[in-house]
Amino acid sequence: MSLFGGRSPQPTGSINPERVEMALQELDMITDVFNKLVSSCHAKCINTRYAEGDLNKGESVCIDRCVSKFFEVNKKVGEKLQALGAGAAASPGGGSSFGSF
Amino acid sequence: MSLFGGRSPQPTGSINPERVEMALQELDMITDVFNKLVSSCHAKCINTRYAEGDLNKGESVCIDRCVSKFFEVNKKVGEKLQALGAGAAASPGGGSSFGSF
Amino acid sequence: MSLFGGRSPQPTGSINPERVEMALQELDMITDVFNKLVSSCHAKCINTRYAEGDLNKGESVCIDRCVSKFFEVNKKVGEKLQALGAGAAASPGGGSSFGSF
Amino acid sequence: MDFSSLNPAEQAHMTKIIEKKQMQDFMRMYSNIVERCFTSCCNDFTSKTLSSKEEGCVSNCTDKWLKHSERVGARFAEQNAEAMNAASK
Amino acid sequence: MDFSSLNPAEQAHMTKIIEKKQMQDFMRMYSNIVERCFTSCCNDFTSKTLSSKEEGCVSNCTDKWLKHSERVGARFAEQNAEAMNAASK
Amino acid sequence: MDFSSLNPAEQAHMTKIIEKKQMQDFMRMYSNIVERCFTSCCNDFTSKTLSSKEEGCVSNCTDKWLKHSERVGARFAEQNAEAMNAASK
Repeated sequence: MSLFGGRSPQPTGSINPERVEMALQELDMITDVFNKLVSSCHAKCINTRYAEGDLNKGESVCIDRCVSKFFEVNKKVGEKLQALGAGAAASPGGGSSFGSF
Repeated sequence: MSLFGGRSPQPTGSINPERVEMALQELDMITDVFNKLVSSCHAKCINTRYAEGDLNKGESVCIDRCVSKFFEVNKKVGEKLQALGAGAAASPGGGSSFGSF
Repeated sequence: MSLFGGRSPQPTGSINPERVEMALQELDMITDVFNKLVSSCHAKCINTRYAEGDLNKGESVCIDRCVSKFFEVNKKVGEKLQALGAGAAASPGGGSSFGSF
Repeated sequence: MDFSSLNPAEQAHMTKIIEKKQMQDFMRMYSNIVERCFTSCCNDFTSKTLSSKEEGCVSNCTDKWLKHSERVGARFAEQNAEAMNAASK
Repeated sequence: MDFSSLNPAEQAHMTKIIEKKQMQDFMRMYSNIVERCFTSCCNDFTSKTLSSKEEGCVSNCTDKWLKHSERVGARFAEQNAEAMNAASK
Repeated sequence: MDFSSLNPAEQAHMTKIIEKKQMQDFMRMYSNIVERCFTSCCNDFTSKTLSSKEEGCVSNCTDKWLKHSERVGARFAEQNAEAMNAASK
């Protein structure tokens, strides 16, 4: 996840609290989604008997597919919310939109 | 939930940070309770096979009763906490009291 | 939990926001751990039929052992994280370290 | 809830803060729906793409969650109004 | 935990913040008890009012939760004191 | 995620805030692992100390949780990069 791009569309300057706060909200949202992703895929893929400390082959493959499906669900739910107009106030700046981070 | 009443007991004036913070704490508390209400009644009433997107009759009736019972539980717990004196520091201004919002 | 020790290594003085923030982060962490301890031991020890309001003998003994084991797990996980170097940035001032509060 | 004890300046300030919170609440609702519908609908990890059955489930789950929240919200408001009335008597 | 590395001004500041947090913690405990006791005690939605059995359950559940938290808190403080002693040796 | 719309001063400010958040995220991960591994591994309360079996379980559970988070993080970053590419086309 590359947090900072190479472009700087604004000249070096003073801090705009509004823009920083929006970026922070976006960061909080991504952290929230990531934490939910980690715990959801743990519930789906990891055997909780903990007989060994390594991920076995089955668990590893399951994790990869789990993340992929979770992203699809994220996209689908985002599209639906947008279609329902619930997304009116949403999609803060910075190229962020439903279904992607 | 009517957030702002029609009366304005104080004249227009400067912002008292203490009072605003108390109002915000109350708002956070209500949001917290509402979120717990939504997820509790979802667990009690909604069939998670998701064969259709509409609430069926049984689910709708269940939700109404669920909210009603949740409020009763909220009231009962509030009364008990107050009776136990645990509520000493509680009940911030604004007409708020245990068992109501 | 004695929050304030008797010593005051710094003379009375102005507030250093950095140090206060670190102390607050530590407080938040302890609150978080305590809440998790309460709910974990409730799940392990308390019969949720709620036939009576008092803790019975079995529940009381279970709680004591549960807290003890939870602390051991906390210590073990802390040692492991530290060994893995994940703890590089951790252990803020104030005598706090992994496995103790 | 009743914020009428705040003066107009304070109410205006609250309104601004509430608007910000609504955005956060919306994002939290979004991620909650994703988490719950994923958990309820996706149980087959032999493939990395959603089956049409899973897609349908996610779609229904999202709809149902929104309708559920809306209905709970309506009842919440009613109960709340009742409780405030009872309290002011 | 040991805040003795803070100077008196900082300790006074912390105390004020901690008081505010205690109110929040209390409200969170309140809503947690409501959620848990509702979940454990209410399973019949053929009626919109609590049965006397449900009422009794909620009452016991609240009592038990408070006594449980208290006992955990006492053990937590002991274990904590022990860990601090061990660390300072 | 793309913070390139922020100017350098804002980016520097964000970096500082992100560093603080990382500490908090780490502490949250720590307490989450403790909670989950305790819940999965400790089921016998006839003793107040961990059995060697429980110790081994906690150790494996911690390892596995870290490896799991790491793998999810790697896939998350890939999917995210893909989604950003698709969006910018």
